[in-house]
Amino acid sequence: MIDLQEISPFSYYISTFMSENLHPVFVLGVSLVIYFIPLFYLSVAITTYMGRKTAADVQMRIGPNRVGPFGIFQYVADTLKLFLKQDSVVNNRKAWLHLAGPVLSIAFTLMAFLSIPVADQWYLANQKWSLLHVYLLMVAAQLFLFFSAYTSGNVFGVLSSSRILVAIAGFSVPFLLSIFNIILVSGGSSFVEVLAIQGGAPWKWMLFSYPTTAISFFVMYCSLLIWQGAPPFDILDSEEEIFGGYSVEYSGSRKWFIEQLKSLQLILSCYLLTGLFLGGGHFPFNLETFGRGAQAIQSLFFSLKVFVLVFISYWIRWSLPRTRLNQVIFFSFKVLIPVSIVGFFLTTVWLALFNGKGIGNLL
Amino acid sequence: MSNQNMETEETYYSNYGPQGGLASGPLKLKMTLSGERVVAAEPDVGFLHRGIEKTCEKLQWVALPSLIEKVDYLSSIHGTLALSLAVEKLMKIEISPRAQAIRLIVSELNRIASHIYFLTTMAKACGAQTASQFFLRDREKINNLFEMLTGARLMYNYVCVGGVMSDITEGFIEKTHDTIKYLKPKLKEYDDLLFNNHIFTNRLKKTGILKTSDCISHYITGPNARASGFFYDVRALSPYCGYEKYKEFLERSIKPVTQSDSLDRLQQRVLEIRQSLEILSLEIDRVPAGTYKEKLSKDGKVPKGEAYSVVESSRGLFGVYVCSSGGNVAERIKLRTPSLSLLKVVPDILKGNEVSDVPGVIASLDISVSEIDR
Amino acid sequence: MEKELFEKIKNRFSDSKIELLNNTGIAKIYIESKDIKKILGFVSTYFEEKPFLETIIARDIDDSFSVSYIFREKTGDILTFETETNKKKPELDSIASTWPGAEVLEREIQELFGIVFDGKEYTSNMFLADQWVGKPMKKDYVFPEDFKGIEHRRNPLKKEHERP
Amino acid sequence: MRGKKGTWTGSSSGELMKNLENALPEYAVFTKLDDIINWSRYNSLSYLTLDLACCGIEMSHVEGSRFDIERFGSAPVASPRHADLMIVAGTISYKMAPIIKNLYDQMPFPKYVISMGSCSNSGGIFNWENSYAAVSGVDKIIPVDVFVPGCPPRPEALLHGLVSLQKKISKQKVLVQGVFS
Repeated sequence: MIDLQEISPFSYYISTFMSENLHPVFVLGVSLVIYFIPLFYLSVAITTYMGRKTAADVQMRIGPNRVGPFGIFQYVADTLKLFLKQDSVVNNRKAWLHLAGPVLSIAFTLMAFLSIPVADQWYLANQKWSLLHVYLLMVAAQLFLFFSAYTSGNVFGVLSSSRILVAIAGFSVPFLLSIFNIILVSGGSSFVEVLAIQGGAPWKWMLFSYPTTAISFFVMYCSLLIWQGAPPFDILDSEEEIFGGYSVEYSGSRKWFIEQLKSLQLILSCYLLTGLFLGGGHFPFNLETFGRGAQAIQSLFFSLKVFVLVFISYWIRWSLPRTRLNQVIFFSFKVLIPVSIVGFFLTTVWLALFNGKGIGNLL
Repeated sequence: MSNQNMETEETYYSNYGPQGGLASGPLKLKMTLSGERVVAAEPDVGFLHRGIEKTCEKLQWVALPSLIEKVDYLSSIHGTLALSLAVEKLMKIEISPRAQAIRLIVSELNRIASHIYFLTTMAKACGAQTASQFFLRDREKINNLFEMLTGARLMYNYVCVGGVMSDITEGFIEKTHDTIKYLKPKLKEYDDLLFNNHIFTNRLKKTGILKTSDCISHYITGPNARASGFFYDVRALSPYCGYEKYKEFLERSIKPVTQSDSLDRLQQRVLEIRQSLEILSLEIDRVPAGTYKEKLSKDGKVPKGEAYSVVESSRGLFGVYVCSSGGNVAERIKLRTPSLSLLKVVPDILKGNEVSDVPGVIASLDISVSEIDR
Repeated sequence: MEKELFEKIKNRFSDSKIELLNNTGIAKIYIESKDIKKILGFVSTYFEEKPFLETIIARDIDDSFSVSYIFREKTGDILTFETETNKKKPELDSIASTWPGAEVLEREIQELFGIVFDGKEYTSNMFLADQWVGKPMKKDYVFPEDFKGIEHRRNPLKKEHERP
Repeated sequence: MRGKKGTWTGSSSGELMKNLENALPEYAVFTKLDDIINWSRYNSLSYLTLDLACCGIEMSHVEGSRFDIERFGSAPVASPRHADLMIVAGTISYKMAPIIKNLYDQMPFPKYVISMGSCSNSGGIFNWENSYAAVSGVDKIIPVDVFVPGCPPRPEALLHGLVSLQKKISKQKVLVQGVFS
C-alpha cells in the first residue's frame, strides 16, 4: 500500500478533501494536475506579461495594450497564434531528438518543482536529497536542450548547443558549492530541512541568518542566471550573434514550448532562491485560525516572493548588455568559485566558533 | 597557435547575413569557424547593388540629389552636398554665405543623427536593448529638427545646386538651441551607459583591431581612421562651406590613440557627436543674412566639363566626380565612398575574434552597405 | 603643381607620350596605357609620402574607355592621371601592388565595364548577380528583359503575384 | 486556398469545411471560431525585419519608444521560422531576390508580407527604366498583402500598414480556407 503522507504530502493534503476509498495513484494524478496547471499556465502567463511590460517600462515604451485591458491577454493571443501555425520540421535522421527536445526539457524542468515546498506540507515529492536532485534535473533539462539544438541541422543551433554545455559547466560548480554551504549550515539535504530552520520574519530567513549565506545567495543567483542563459549571460539564444540559438529552427507550437521553457526556468530559479534563502512560505504571523486554509495563504506569500524575484530578474535583464562566452566562464571560475569556496571556509569557522548558531540565535 | 595546429584543426563554414546582419543594409559574411573562433571571414557584397551610377546617367540633373541621397542614406545631406559642390564648380557659381552656413548646420546635424544611429546598432550588437532604445529616442530629436527644416525624416532632398531648397523656417534656431541643450547632458548619460559599464567595455576591448598602416594603405578615412590614429578630416584639410573657421578646433580635439579597437571607434563617435554639437552651437548663431539659393537658368543644363569634389561624410571621405556633356543629363557620375575601402580590411579585422564579437566589430566599423554597393 | 610634376615625368620618361590636359575643369596628366605601372610607380616615390589613391574612374567614350586615377596628397591637393584603352580588347596594368586599395576599385571596373586588369579576370561577380550578361556601365548596354525568371519591366496594370 | 476565380479549393480540410458550409444553412459557430483565431493572429504578428536599405532605418524607429510597435503585439524576430510577417524594407536587387524568396519559403504558414517603401512596391526611383539591377517591386517574387507607399514611409505609415493588415486578417475565413493557409 502506498503511504501518501510519506511520499507526497501535497497529495495527502488533497486526499483529505476527497473520499477515502480512492486509489492513491489516482489521488497522486489529481494532485499533479492541481499543482501544475496553475504553474504551467498561470505563472508563466504572469511572468511573460511581466517581462514584456517591464521591458516596455524600462525602455520608456507602452508595451502591448491592444488585447484586453493593459494588454493582459497578449499571452493568450500569442499562444493561440503559435498553436495554429504550421510546424515546419527539419528533414534530418536524428530529428526526433530535435522535435521532442523542448517538451522533454520542459518535463524535466517541471520535475524539479516537485520537491520544493510552497507551504507547510505542500510539496509533491518527499525526497531525502532533494537539493541535489533538483540540480540533476536542471542539468538534464539543459542536456535535452543541448540534444535538440545539436540535431537541429543548423550552424547556429550547433553553436548554441556547444554554448549550452559551457553554460552547464559554468553553472554546476558554483551552484553545487553554494548548495553545500547551505547543507553545512542547515544540516539537512532537502528543502524541508532547510526550510525548517527558517522563520517567517525577514531576520529569520536563511539569507540573513548566517553571515556567509548572503554570499551563497549571490553565487547561486549568478549561477542560475548562467543556467537559464538570461542576460547578462544570454549567450545561449542571443538574437544578434546566433539568431536565436537553440530555438532557431522551431516554429509553431514548439516555439511556444521553448518560450514556455524560458519562463519556467526563470520561475524555477526564483522558486529555488525563495525556498532556500527567503524563508519559503513561512508567514510572519500565526495562521492557526485559518485551519486548513493556512497553507493557501502561505503559498500565496511564497508566490509573492517569487514574483518579486522575477521582477528583479527582469529588471537586471533589461539593464545589462551581454557578456561574451569566455567572460561567462571566467566569471564563473574566477569570481564565483573562489568566492563560494572562501564562503564555505568562513562558514565552517563560524560554525566552529559559535556552536552552529546563526546571527538570529546569538542576538 | 602554431601553424601545425591550425592545419589539423577542424573548421566549419557558416554564413552570416545578408538578412539580420548588423551593418546597415544586407552584408553577408562567409565565415570559416573553428569552435567559436573566426578563422577566416570574407565579406560578400552586392545585395544592394542598384546601379545608381547608371541611373544617374538616365535622370536629369535636377533629379540627381534625390538619387545620390540613397547612396548613403544615413548621411544623405553629405551626398547631396558633394554633388552640389561639384556641379557648382562646373557652373562656376558662388554660394551666398547664408546658404553656406545652412549647409554647414545641416551637415553637422546629419552627422550627429548618423552617429547616434551608430550607437543604436552598437548597443544592439552588444545585447543592450534598452540602451539602443535610449539612443533611438534621442535620434528622434534630430529627426524633429530636420522635419521642421526640410519636411522629411530621412531623405531630406535639401541641399541643391545653388544653395539649399528652402530658407530656415521660423523657430528653427530656437529649436536647435533647445536640442543642443537637451543633447549635451545626454552625452554624460551615454558615457554612463557605455563607457562606465564594465560589461560593455570589457567585451569590446581588444576586438577588431584596425591598424594604422592598414588605414593608410587602403585609404580608410572618417571616424574609423581617426580612432586608429590616422587623422584625415576633409573638413580640416581642404575646408568647404565655411569649415575654415573650425579647422583649428577640429585639429585640436583629437582623441589620443590607445588600442584602435572597437571601443576606441565607439569613443571616437561619441567624441564626434560632442564636436558637432560644439560646432553647431557656434554656427547656429552666426547665420548671416542673404539669399538661401542662387538664381539658376531654367533650362536645367550644366556646362560641359568635369569636376570632382569631396566632403567629410559621417563615414569618411565622400567624393563625387561629375562629367557633363553640356546637356540635361549627366555624362558620367562616379561616387567615391568611404565604406568601400573598408571591404578588403574586414577579413583581417575579424580574423581571430570570437563569434560573439562579430556583430560588435561589424557594427563598430559602421559599414554602410548601400555605400559599398551603390 | 601638376605642371611641376608633369615636367619631372616628361624629363624622366622622355620616350613615352605624356600630355597635360587642362581644358575640362580638372587638370590631368595623360599617359599611355602601357606606361601606367612605370609612371605611377615613379609618382608613388616622388613625394615624401606615397599619395593616397582616392578613386579610379572609368568612362565610356565612343570607341575607347578612358580611365582616370585620382590621387590625393597628404596636403590635400588632388592629382589626376588619365589613360585610355581601346574597346575591342580593353586591358590595363594593375596598380594594386603599389596601392592595395586599388584591388576593389579595379574589380568593380572589370565587372561594370569589362576592362581587365593585369589579365586577371575574376570569375565570380562582386556587385552583380551571378551569371549576369553584359557590362552594364557601357553606353550601349541594353537593360535585360528578364533575369532568372523575374521580368524586368513592370506593367502597372498587371497584378504580379496572387496569394498562393 | 484561392484559385483563379476567387473560389476556394485545395487542402482536404478546406474541402471538408466547404462541404459542411454547403450542408449547413447557418454556420454561426464557424464565424465565432474564425473570429477567435483571427483575433489571436492579428494581435501577435511577430515580424522578420528585412532591413535592405533606407526604409530599414525607419523600420527600426518603429521599435523605438516614440512609435512602439509592441503596442500591437508585434515584435521583431531574427529567425524566419519564428515570423508571421515579413516587412520588406528597401530596394531589392537581383542578387537579393532569391534570398528573399528563400526567406519567405522558410516562414511557416500563415504568413503575411508588408512591402515598405516605393522601391519594394514598384521599384520607385530604381524602376525598370532607370536601373538595371533592381527588381521593380517585391511582388514579382513573393505575394504581398499590404503596400506602404513613401520614400521612405514615415513610421506612422508603417503602423497604418500594420493596422490595415490586421483588418485584412480579421476578415479571413480561416476554417473554410484551411487553417494553415
